[in-house]
Amino acid sequence: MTLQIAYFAWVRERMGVADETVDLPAGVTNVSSLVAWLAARDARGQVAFAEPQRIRAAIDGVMMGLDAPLAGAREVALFPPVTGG
Amino acid sequence: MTLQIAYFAWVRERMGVADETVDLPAGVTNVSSLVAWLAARDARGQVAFAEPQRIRAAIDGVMMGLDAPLAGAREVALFPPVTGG
Amino acid sequence: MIRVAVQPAAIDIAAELDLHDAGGHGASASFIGRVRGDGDLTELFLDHHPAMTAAGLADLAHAAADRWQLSALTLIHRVGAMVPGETIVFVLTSSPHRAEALAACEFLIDRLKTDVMLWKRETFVDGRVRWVEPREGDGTRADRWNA
Amino acid sequence: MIRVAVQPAAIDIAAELDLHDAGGHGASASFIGRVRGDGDLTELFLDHHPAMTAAGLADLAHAAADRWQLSALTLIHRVGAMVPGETIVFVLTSSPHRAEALAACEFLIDRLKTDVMLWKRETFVDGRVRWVEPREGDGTRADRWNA
Repeated sequence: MTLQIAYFAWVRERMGVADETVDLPAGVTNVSSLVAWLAARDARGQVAFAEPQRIRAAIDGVMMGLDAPLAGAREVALFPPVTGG
Repeated sequence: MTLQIAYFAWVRERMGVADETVDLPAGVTNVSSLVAWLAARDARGQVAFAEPQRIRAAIDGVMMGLDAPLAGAREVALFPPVTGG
Repeated sequence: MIRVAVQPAAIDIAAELDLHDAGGHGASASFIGRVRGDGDLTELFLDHHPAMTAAGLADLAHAAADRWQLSALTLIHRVGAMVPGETIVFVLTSSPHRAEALAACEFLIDRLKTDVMLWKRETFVDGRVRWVEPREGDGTRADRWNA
Repeated sequence: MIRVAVQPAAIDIAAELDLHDAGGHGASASFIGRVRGDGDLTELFLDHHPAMTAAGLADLAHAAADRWQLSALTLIHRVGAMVPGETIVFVLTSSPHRAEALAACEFLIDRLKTDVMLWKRETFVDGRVRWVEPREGDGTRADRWNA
């Protein structure tokens, strides 16, 4: 399964890219396992996702919990808690 | 004792004057008895002070209850509940 | 910086914002009350006491400044005759912290309705004239701040 | 009338007031959030999501319009780089009733801090750069509106 991933704020800075397209390995079925896979994939991912509890996600434009399934997703956004206003 | 009285809003309209100076008769010692005296004095006073519970007062620029004494007062303002803002 | 005014002249919101905003404060909350044209109202007249109305507004402003951390406060009330759409009252509070600015603004508008010597008289298109009665809710809202 | 914008351009408060105020509504409440120059801050940068940030603001605006009786609502958030004193966010709500305007304004600014995809990055005069962390109190204030 192919997935677009977009990064924001310090997650983007630590990943060094704003977005990428990945081929998801089997077993990466929800946001949590995606974050764990990215953290394990390389040094940038290890730094960006060292604290998964500080990561928030949106799937195809809708904010979702970390247990949200990826089946059918086109784009996942990964980012820190928001600080607007 | 001589007292300045100022009227506001519909109290002024019903009294037909904005202010007056009166010689207080003996027995008129607080705001309540002043209001009762004005109501008994003439037809205008009767209309203006028909409902004493709807009257508020200030003595020398400070809002006071109807039981406030008049001793030492220079000016009493009589008016309906306020409706600013 | 506290600015309080009672004026028969129209309230110029943009000018008041400019006067107020010299410091670049973190948060500003404001309230604008205008004459509503409900029920064919043609004129709203605000009666006031020349000295006590201004003193009452100043007291309220200082009470707000004592209670919240404010860097600036503007409180302008118009008096005299005005027409629908015109601004009756303008409250503007600034603070480094948004909660303080918002609370002070709400306190000022709530207490204005019960503590300051101002009386509204409405004139309608058919010639009827009526002094506005205070609403029950005004006292309730104002009392919230006594806690 | 709901007006929502996410823009890199400076927010022109006077122009927004003019755009908003066509109807002569009874009460307007507003909130202005500005960049504070505390601790030698030289730049505030607001990161955002091109589509989701605007959608998030629009969702909030419609939630407010569903919940309170509003005649107009303006919600403008700036993004990109700005300097101390510049306006980050402007909220303006109008209603025939002051309590509705005030509550909607406070709801919008509280929920903006927790529900919309925006991230603040601070740069200081000594070159330090830091992403702002959400404050405990933000979640608490935003949650008040869930009741």
